[in-house]
Formats: sequence, structure tokens, C-alpha cells
Amino acid sequence: MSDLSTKIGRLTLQNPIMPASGTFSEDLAAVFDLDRIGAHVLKTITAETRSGNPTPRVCELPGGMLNAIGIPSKGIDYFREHALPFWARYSAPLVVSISAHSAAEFATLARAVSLPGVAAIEANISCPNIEADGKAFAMSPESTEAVMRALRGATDLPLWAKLTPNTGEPIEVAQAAEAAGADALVVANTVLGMAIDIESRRPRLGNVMGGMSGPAIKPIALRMTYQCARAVAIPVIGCGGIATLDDVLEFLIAGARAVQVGTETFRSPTVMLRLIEALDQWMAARGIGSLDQIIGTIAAEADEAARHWGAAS
Amino acid sequence: MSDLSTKIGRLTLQNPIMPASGTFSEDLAAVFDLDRIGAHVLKTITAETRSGNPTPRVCELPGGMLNAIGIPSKGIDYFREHALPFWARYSAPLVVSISAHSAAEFATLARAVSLPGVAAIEANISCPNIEADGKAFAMSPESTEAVMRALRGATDLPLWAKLTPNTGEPIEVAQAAEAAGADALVVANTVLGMAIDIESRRPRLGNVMGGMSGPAIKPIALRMTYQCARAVAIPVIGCGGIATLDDVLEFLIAGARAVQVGTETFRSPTVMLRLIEALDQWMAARGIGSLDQIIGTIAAEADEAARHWGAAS
Amino acid sequence: MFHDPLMPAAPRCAEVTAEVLSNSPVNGEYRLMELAAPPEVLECHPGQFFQLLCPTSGADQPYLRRPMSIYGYDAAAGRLQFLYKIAGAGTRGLATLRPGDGLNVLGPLGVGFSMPPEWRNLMLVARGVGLATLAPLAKLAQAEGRRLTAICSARRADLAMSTDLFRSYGAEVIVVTDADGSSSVESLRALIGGRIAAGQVDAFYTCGSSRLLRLLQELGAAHGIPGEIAMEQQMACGIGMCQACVRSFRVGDQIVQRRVCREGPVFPIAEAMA
Amino acid sequence: MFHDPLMPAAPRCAEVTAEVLSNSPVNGEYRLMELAAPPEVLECHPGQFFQLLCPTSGADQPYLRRPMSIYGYDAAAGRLQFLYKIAGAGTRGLATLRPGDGLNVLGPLGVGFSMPPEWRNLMLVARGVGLATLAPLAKLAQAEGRRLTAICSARRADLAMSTDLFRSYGAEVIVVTDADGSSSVESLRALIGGRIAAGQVDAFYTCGSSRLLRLLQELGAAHGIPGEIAMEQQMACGIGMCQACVRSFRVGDQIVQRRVCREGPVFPIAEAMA
Ligand SMILES: Cc1cc2nc3c(=O)[nH]c(=O)nc-3n(C[C@H](O)[C@H](O)[C@H](O)COP(=O)(O)OP(=O)(O)OC[C@H]3O[C@@H](n4cnc5c(N)ncnc54)[C@H](O)[C@@H]3O)c2cc1C
Ligand SMILES: Cc1cc2nc3c(=O)[nH]c(=O)nc-3n(C[C@H](O)[C@H](O)[C@H](O)COP(=O)(O)OP(=O)(O)OC[C@H]3O[C@@H](n4cnc5c(N)ncnc54)[C@H](O)[C@@H]3O)c2cc1C
Ligand SMILES: Cc1cc2nc3c(=O)[nH]c(=O)nc-3n(C[C@H](O)[C@H](O)[C@H](O)COP(=O)(O)O)c2cc1C
Ligand SMILES: Cc1cc2nc3c(=O)[nH]c(=O)nc-3n(C[C@H](O)[C@H](O)[C@H](O)COP(=O)(O)O)c2cc1C
Ligand code: FES
Ligand code: FES
Repeated sequence: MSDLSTKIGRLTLQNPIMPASGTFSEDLAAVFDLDRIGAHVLKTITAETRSGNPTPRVCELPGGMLNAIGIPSKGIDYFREHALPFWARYSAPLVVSISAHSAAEFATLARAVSLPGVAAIEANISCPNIEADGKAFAMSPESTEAVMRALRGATDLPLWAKLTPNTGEPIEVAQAAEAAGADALVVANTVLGMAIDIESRRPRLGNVMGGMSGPAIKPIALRMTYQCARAVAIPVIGCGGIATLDDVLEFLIAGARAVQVGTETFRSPTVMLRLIEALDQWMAARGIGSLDQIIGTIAAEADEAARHWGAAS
Repeated sequence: MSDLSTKIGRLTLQNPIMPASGTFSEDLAAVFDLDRIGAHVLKTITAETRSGNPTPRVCELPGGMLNAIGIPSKGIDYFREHALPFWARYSAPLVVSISAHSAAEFATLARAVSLPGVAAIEANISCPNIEADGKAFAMSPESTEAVMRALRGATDLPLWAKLTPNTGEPIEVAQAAEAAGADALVVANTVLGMAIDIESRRPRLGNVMGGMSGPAIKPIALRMTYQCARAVAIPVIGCGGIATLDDVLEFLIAGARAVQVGTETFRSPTVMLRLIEALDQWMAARGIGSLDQIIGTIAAEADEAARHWGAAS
Repeated sequence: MFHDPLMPAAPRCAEVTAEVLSNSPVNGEYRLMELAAPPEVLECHPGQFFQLLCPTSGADQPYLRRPMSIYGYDAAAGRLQFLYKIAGAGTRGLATLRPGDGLNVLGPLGVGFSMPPEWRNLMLVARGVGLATLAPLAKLAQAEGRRLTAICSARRADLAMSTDLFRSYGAEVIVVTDADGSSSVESLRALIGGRIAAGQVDAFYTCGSSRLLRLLQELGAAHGIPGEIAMEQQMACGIGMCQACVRSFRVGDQIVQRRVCREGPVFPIAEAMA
Repeated sequence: MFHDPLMPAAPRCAEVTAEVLSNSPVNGEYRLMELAAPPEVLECHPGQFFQLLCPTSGADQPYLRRPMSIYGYDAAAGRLQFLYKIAGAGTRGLATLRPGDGLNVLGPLGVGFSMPPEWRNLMLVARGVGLATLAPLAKLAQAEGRRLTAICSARRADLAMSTDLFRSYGAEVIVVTDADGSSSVESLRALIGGRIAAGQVDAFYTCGSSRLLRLLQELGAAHGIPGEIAMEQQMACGIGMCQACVRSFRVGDQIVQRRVCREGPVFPIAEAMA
């Protein structure tokens, strides 16, 4: 057994594998012991109840899917009365994902969920499904800084900012979140996409556009993880298309201190357990004692020699 | 035979299928009669000669690839003396893709390639491979407008602006290009991505990050095509991950007046011919006489009824 | 039927690779697949389903799992059966499986049919693969000594499926067809109305068609007859996490959203919305 | 060897689906695949290659084509052969092909070996799959009445490949091995030096290893012996469009970039850079 623990600011996770928000719920307890994963990241909640988007809410792609679920939420009261007590049975840290329409509302909600049993708050400032044309706070450094500052003022809990790959300024946004007091960055949410049914000539999603997830987006999320890890001092949590041990390692090597697994859990609900085991074995086989020997160890450039076949080999 | 012709501003193409820049060259003449496709879009050239990026320049992904070719160019003189005379033998319109480091250099190059035999200029203001961290003119509306205005002042040829999916402001950028006098938009270039070799812990590309292309990016390019087609009055040419007739139709239905086929030509050099034939047959089978009965015909919303199975069917 | 979040009522389910024993066409449109499955996925209840990780085949690359009702299960024998119709990429992939191949299945999932003691005379009404969903219910009904009438609807009499199976469970089987018009709503209203009048119907079970649903809602309301319907919706996870599979239900004067995979796939007929 | 853009010198190539006739292991590490191919892809020249669209198999989804040298071609018989080593996703996929399966091939591609009349005594030096690339060259050399020496390098004598084939083309075959040290650079320098001294070498042909390349560059420069090397580089298109496959060459005092797929894969040994 290698030491798989990883520190995300003042939180220590027993291993770096945790679920991505919206792809995890108490229902997974029917499949495996939820205390074996690094943390519990809940589906984003809002203060008010919301019904979410019209169906169809998902659409399959080669190597991934689109979703336009739209943050249905039972609201803050339900969270306090039902969800929180349920999760209290576990010792893995509970990360509560929240969303709101303004910095002030975000702050109010953060205050409301800063309860015993909550280990960290993940600010979903990047959902492409609730604002027009995928606009979200994390699209620009200015709005990111504003909302994160409001959140920082509202809670003492560790604050994770979940970023979006749809911004053209990933580095500036990451630095804005850090400057405003974020304790960690989750990189990243879904990529805005679309699909059309040829025969009916209709969008395949009730909400027309939606968020792409799954292996197809991995190179994008990995690139952004790399960009952010180089640009900030706070921990980065990689997320996007992770399905295999190689994927986990790519994100860690790129600089992520932990990863979130999303859509792959739909294909294989036990994938997080398998990843933890595979990581453990991979490290043991190489005599790697701790994740610090992996995290951020990417070489500055491609090794031309190592990739030269034939005459150069 | 249906009428496959399509108008891109004052240019009429015999059919809507053309190659994407950088995935086409005179070498393809060894495979099929190049006069059967809608237009000839050449690899981006620069005024000066450039050697391009270090190898490895490509890396395979599931459902696509990354490239960091980096615009190697033999320069404007070579273009005038060798390339242009070669293409003169064909009647399909010749579209010359150009790139430069400033608006002024762009204008100078546009003037230099405004030669008899050139039907249009495609301004590659979106290459993620030549600027740091994927920055390019088309990342922001301001720089887009500046460079397109300079280009507009430099040539009377039809001007196509090739946009990037890496911007967070696709609509504003599209509108800026239109306001500055672009005759058409090409939507879009590659998506900035990355891949890491686990064993060597090195980036898989010599240039570290690179542009993702192929089916994996189709939902992103389609989304942006849809966004742009709704936001501007000038023609939009769809590009990104097109491999099948269904893909072509999705882009046309989303509002594209033509499409560019890139990476798929690497897998199947004759794919453009097959797409033209398949489109012809599809239209004929449905009694669709012209592309106008397809272009931009997307319904406003998903048809819940059409997607309801079971109890609602 | 709805779960208390403090205690996940979801029956334990598992992800296992089962071995294909057979996978052959039954009457052209449908295929029956039998699997050798381990005990941890065989504590099933009629109306539950599995999520199948369908193999890729040719250009088809089904990414998401596909929901499929349990057609038959036998924990003692270690057997699990699905009856399916080829619809698209996923089911095309299923059809390529040969005896000896492995199939990754996740289940059993969802909340199945209930059968309160006072429902003595059961009427099953379905069509096509809907009959697959009702088959294990019929078996259970027989075991519990209920009286069973199964109305099997099909295009033609020779396409009516599983009629022998229903008979073997002691059901009176009535085949209605499009060919002779007996499957029309009017004919069915008359047929079922007659049985109700004769006091032979305590509850309905159905799935599949919204035409049938509306008819049974109407008859149920008129005569105070309860019932359950197994519903379908596109799914991503199948276990309650993603909220892709919601449908609207009428509860009193409210419209509520429920997850077909988790609160369902079986719902009260009176609350379902066509 | 370089093409004039005014007249595409590229030999016509085609994308066709060829039928696999056989695909079996030869001595553990390598596999020989024989295809029935139509005439439009059989006007080949030694040193050219094909781009193979390798089938997906299991989790392997090779997206790009894979370059593979022509090991044998026979236009009259409609036959095309490749000798390959399993390296990764693509070649693993190739290995799954069975007789009767189709394989989409694109070719012939690139510029092959030249054989000026004054090159009477040819020395072939290669190892592993490099020998595959030289096989059709040996056949052509025999047809043109050249004298041929083939130095086949391998780990052990029993792993030396295609020695009988080279002999059948009239070559004197010299097997050198790691096992007995005869494949080392020093041994080879002595061996080849001896032949040169005896006036038995007008030109070298090689491919594969950069150790061999450096040795032949050194000997070639010292004794004024020309030669050609078939090189490798990762490819996306294989026909000259993408510029992925460039390598650096020394031409006079300049370093130039050339596309392995289009200006090559065969280049002058003197210009190649290891
Ligand atoms: C609870 C439940 C039980 C079912 N039981 C059976 C059964 O026993 N036998 C049977 O033949 N079919 C059954 N179905 C329908 C079956 O799930 C679909 O036919 C199947 O998913 C189609 O997949 P495809 O890839 O072949 O078709 P595609 O049309 O290519 O599928 C595309 C997407 O739409 C989804 N989809 C398509 N049709 C349906 C549908 N009717 N319901 C839900 N999602 C759908 C697919 O899962 C996939 O995500 C059931 C559905 C549900 C929800
Ligand atoms: C002109 C030419 C001729 C060749 N002839 C032969 C031959 O006759 N027999 C043979 O066994 N091999 C030959 N090779 C090497 C062969 O192309 C590679 O072994 C093969 O591409 C590996 O693919 P893979 O998916 O199995 O391996 P992977 O390592 O999974 O391939 C990953 C990527 O790297 C590329 N790649 C890996 N190795 C090489 C290589 N050596 N050269 C170029 N690209 C590579 C692949 O094409 C692919 O794009 C030749 C290469 C070239 C360029
Ligand atoms: C069905 C679905 C629902 C999601 N809901 C949320 C959500 O509520 N909040 C959030 O921050 N991200 C949500 N996401 C995004 C994921 O958390 C994750 O960032 C994204 O899917 C990329 O990771 P993946 O490729 O591993 O799935 C959702 C994703 C999916 C597929
Ligand atoms: C190898 C390669 C080279 C490219 N070179 C250029 C280029 O020079 N100029 C340009 O505008 N786009 C270039 N592109 C982008 C393509 O034109 C196209 O926009 C992109 O690949 C998306 O389309 P696809 O998915 O069909 O390939 C290149 C793409 C690839 C794969
Ligand atoms: S399918 Fe995911 S909640 Fe029902
Ligand atoms: S592989 Fe594309 S130019 Fe050589």
C-alpha cells in the first residue's frame, strides 16, 4: 500500500479520487462503500427549489455525452434536513456544490450551507446549463473575482472554485479566483456543445445546447489543468473525461493534486474504486511512495529522442 | 442530381464540401480529381518562411488528434511562383489562407496574395499553435475587429474570417468580424488541448499544447456554428469533426452554408467525394431540390413527443 | 415507493460481467438473451431493470448503458433473461453477442411492481417489448395465487409474443391484433369494460403505449380500479445520480418530476402522464 | 527525388479495401500479412509504403492510419504483403485480422529506392522490420542483375528474418547477432570495411537503426560510397498534406526539413540525421 493521501489546502484526503458534482448521489451507496473514495462531492444545489430543464436532458456522443440537466434542486431546506444527515454517516469529507444567480445570493447560500459536517464548499460558477449561451461567472476574471470575494466573506470553510473550459481566459480566471481567496480550483466543468437530430431537424437536447463530458473532452480539461496549475499556488483538482488510470496519472503529472471522476461513473459505477486500486498498484510497482513524486512532474518539453523511431532509435 | 450549389457571398460553389486549411495540398491530386469539390482551401501561408514546430507534431486521441504543426511556410514568393500556377489548372475557386503577427502584416500579406486566380482570402486569425497559450486574434472581438478592418482595407477579394472555438465570446467575435467587413466566417479552427505520456512524463507534442480536431470536437464546432449563424447575416462555413453525411447535415441544418472537412481526409483521402455523393443521394431521395431547403432549418426546440418512448409513443 | 434519503432504499445492485448462454431471434423483431449471472445480481423483483453496457460493433459505439427490463430471472439456476428489440446502436451491439461472450450488466435497478393482497384479479395489458416487462410479474402472480388475464396486443396474431409463457403462468391470454381491429382503443374499451362489469378486474398492469395508458386511466377512474405502469425514459446512469430520466406525474393537483430509474420505472397508472 | 509542385510527381495512389489472405506470426515477434489487392494499388516500387486503416480491437481505437513498408507486391497475382511487429494499438488491431476480413489500405505512397546503373555491387544492412523494407529492393536488384550482399542483424541467429528470402534473390546473406557480438558497431565496421577494401561495395541501403546509419555515414564519407536509407516518422496523412512527418536533413551546410511521407521515406544516407 502506497500513501495515496493528498492535501487540498487544509483538507487531507485519503486518496485523490473523488466524484464530480452531478454524477454522484446517495444512490451510489447501493453499489459500493462510499467511504473508500477521497471525498464526497454533491450535486450542485441552489437556495430555491428548481425543476431543471425540459427533457431530453442527455444525448450520447461518440466517447462522451451532452447534458442539459439544468440544476434541478430541492433547495436548501431539503439539503439541511435530509441530505446532510444522510452523509453524516461517512467519514470522507463532504463537499457541497452550490450555485446562485448573483454574488450576493451565492454568499447567502454559502453561509447557509456552512454547517457542521460540511468539509468544503465547491462554488459551481461554471454551469453552462443555467445561463443563456453558456455564460457563467467563471467566463471572465472580473465576475469570478467578484463572486469568489463575496463567498470568501461569507464562509470560513475551504472554498473550491469550479472553473469552465469555455472561457478564453482560463489563466486569468484561475488567478482571479485565487486572488479572491479560493482554497482550490476544480478544473473543469463541461464544454458547451450541441447535437442535432437529422431527421426531425431538432436539437437533441431540450435546452438546445448542453455540456459535453466524457473522454472526448479530456485533452481540453488536461490542458486547462496544466495551464492553471502553472499559474496559481493553490491546489488544482483535475476533472474532465477521466476514465482510466492513465487519465488520472496524466492529470496528476500535469499538476493536479486530486481528480474528480464524472461521466465514467455512469458507465461503470465502481470505476472510482478501480482507479484507487490501480493507482496504488502502479505506485507500488515503481516504488513511488507518495503522490508528491507524481504531482506536477511534467517535463518541460517532449523528448524528441524518446519519440524518434526508426533511424533515430 | 440535386442542385448542390451554394453561395458564399458573391462566390458560388458547385457544392458545399471543401477542405479545411492544413489538411489539403496539391498532393491530394494523386488521389482524385480535385475539381469535384466545392473549393480549394490552401494551408495557411505567412509572408516569411517559417519552419514550424518541433516534432512530435501530432498525437492521436480516441476520435481525433492533436496537432502542433505550427504553420511551416515557404513564404509568399514560393506561393506566387509555384503554388498559384499549380492551382490555376483547376476551376474550383481557390481560397488562400493567410496568417501574420499583426494587423498591419496581415494587411500587407492580403495585398500580396490578391492575385488573379485567387477567389477568396481566408484569414487564419485563430491558430492556437503560433502564439503562447493559444492566444490568437479571434480570441477577442476587439482584436478580431482590428485585424479584419485592416484586411478589408487591403483587398477587394472576398474575405473569410476563420474563428476559434477557444474564445469565451464566440458571438461577439463573429459580430466583430462581420462589422469589420468579413464576407464569411469559417467556424471553426481547432480546440486547444494537451496529452501527456505517462511513462516519460513528457508532453506528447513538441509544442506542449496543440489543436484538437476530428469527431471529438464536432459538438463544440456545431454549437459555435449555430451560435454564429444566428448572430450574423454573412454566410457561415462549418468546420470541425465532419466525417459523415450526418455531420454535414447537422452543420447545414444549424445554419452553415457550406462545410470544411479536415482531419477525416487523413483517414480517408476520398471522403469529400463520398460526402458530395451521399448528400446528393440524400436530397434526391427526399425530393429536396436545393440546399436552401436544408440550411438553417433547425427547429427552435427539441420535440419532446418525438423523443418520448414507451408510454408516450 | 419513494426512498428516504436517510436510508437508501435502493436494493443493492452490482456491476458484473455475465456470460451469454444464448441470444437468438424470437419471431423476427425480437431477440431473447439468456445470461449466466452471479447471485449478487439475481435478487430481482418483477418490473426492475438492468443497465447493459452494450458492445461496440462496426461504426456503432454506444457510450451510455442501455436500460432493459428483466424478462426472466432464476437465482437458483443463476440465470437472467432479456427480451429486446433492435432499435439503434446499443441493441444492434447486443445482437452481435454470441454464446460464451461476456456482457457487463448493472442491476437489478429501480422499484418494481407492487402486488397488494387485495389485488386478486389482475389484468395485464401490453404490446411488444412491454410484454417482456410483465412476464416476471405474471410468474410472481401465479406463485401468489392471483387470477390473471393477459391482453397481448400485436400487429398480427403470429407476432403476439410470450403468449405461451403467460399461459404457462396460468393466465387467460387474449390476443388482440391490428389486423382484425381488435387492438383498437374502442375494441379494448369494450373488452376490458366487459371484464370489469363481470367483476373480474381488481388492478391493471401495463407498460408501453400511451394509448393504452390513457384508456386504463379512463377506465380506472370510472370504475375505481388501481394499477401500475412501467415507464421508459432515456437514462444516463440508471441509478438515480444524473436526473436525466425524469418524467412528469400528476399528484393531486400538482405536477411533480420523478426519476424513472429510481422512483420508477413502475408508477401508479393514475399519476402517469402520457 | 523532390516533386515539382506544378506537376504532382506523386505516383497515383488509391484507397481500397483489400482482402486478407493470411496473417500469421513469423518467428514470434513479427507477423506476415498477405492481401488480395486490386491493380490500382499494385504499381509499387521498392521502398514505398502504404497507410493502413487498422481495425479497432477491444479498447484500442487507432484513429490515424499506420505507415507500413511494402514487403512484397505482385501485380500479376494481385498480391500485397506487409511484415510487421506488434508495437501498439494499431498493430495490435492488424494482428486480429483473419483471412477473409477486409483491410482499408492507402497507397502506394512516397518515393522509393533509386538504383542508378553504376551501383553494381549493393550492400543491404538492416535489422528487424527494417529487413521488410529492403526485401522488395533485393528482388528488384536481382532482376536488374546487381550483385547483392545482405547483412541481417538480429538478437540471435534464429531470430534473423527473411534470410531465405534474400538468398532466393541471389544475395550473399551474412547474419550478425547480438548474441555473439558480431552485430556490434566495431564488428560491423570491420566486416563492411573488409568488403569495401575488396572493392565489393558500390552503394549501401539501410533502414531502421541510427547506430547503423552513423556507421554507414562514416564509412560512406571515408570511402566515397553513396547510399540510401528508408526513414520513419510519425504520420497523420501519409500523402504530404499535414507536415507532421518532417525530419531534419543536412544538405551542404544547411539543415532542411523534409516530409518523410512525400520527399521520402527514402533519403540519401549522407543527408540523413540520426
Ligand atoms: C426501464 C426500461 C426498461 C426497458 N426494457 C426494455 C426491454 O425489456 N426490451 C426492449 O427491447 N427495450 C426496453 N427498453 C427500451 C430500451 O432501453 C431501448 O430500446 C434502448 O435503450 C435503445 O437503445 P439503442 O442504442 O438500440 O437505440 P438508440 O435509439 O440508438 O438509443 C439512443 C439513446 O436513446 C435511448 N433510448 C432509445 N430508446 C429508448 C427507450 N425506449 N427508452 C429509454 N431510452 C431509450 C438509448 O438508451 C440511448 O441512450 C426499456 C427502457 C427502459 C427505460
Ligand atoms: C515509412 C514507414 C514504414 C514502416 N514500415 C514498417 C514495417 O514494414 N513493419 C513494421 O512493423 N513497422 C513499420 N513501420 C513502423 C510502424 O509504422 C509502426 O510500428 C506503427 O505505426 C506503430 O503503430 P501502433 O499503433 O502499433 O503503435 P503506437 O505506439 O500505439 O502508435 C502511436 C502512434 O505513433 C506512431 N508510430 C509508432 N511507432 C512508429 C514508427 N516506428 N514510425 C512511425 N510512426 C510510429 C503510430 O503510427 C501512431 O500514430 C514503418 C514506419 C514508417 C514511417
Ligand atoms: C449529468 C451531469 C450533471 C452534472 N451536474 C453538475 C452539477 O450539478 N454541478 C457541477 O459543478 N458540475 C456538474 N456536471 C459536470 C461534472 O461535474 C464534470 O465537471 C464534467 O462532467 C466533466 O467531467 P467528466 O468528463 O468526468 O464527466 C455534470 C455533468 C454531468 C454529465
Ligand atoms: C494537421 C493540421 C494542420 C492544420 N493547419 C491549419 C492551418 O494551417 N490553418 C488553419 O486555418 N487551420 C489549420 N488546421 C485546422 C483545420 O483547418 C480545421 O479547422 C480543424 O482541424 C477542425 O476541423 P476537422 O476536425 O475537420 O479537422 C489544421 C488542422 C490539422 C489537423
Ligand atoms: S438515469 Fe440517472 S437519475 Fe435516472
Ligand atoms: S504524414 Fe502528412 S505530410 Fe507526411
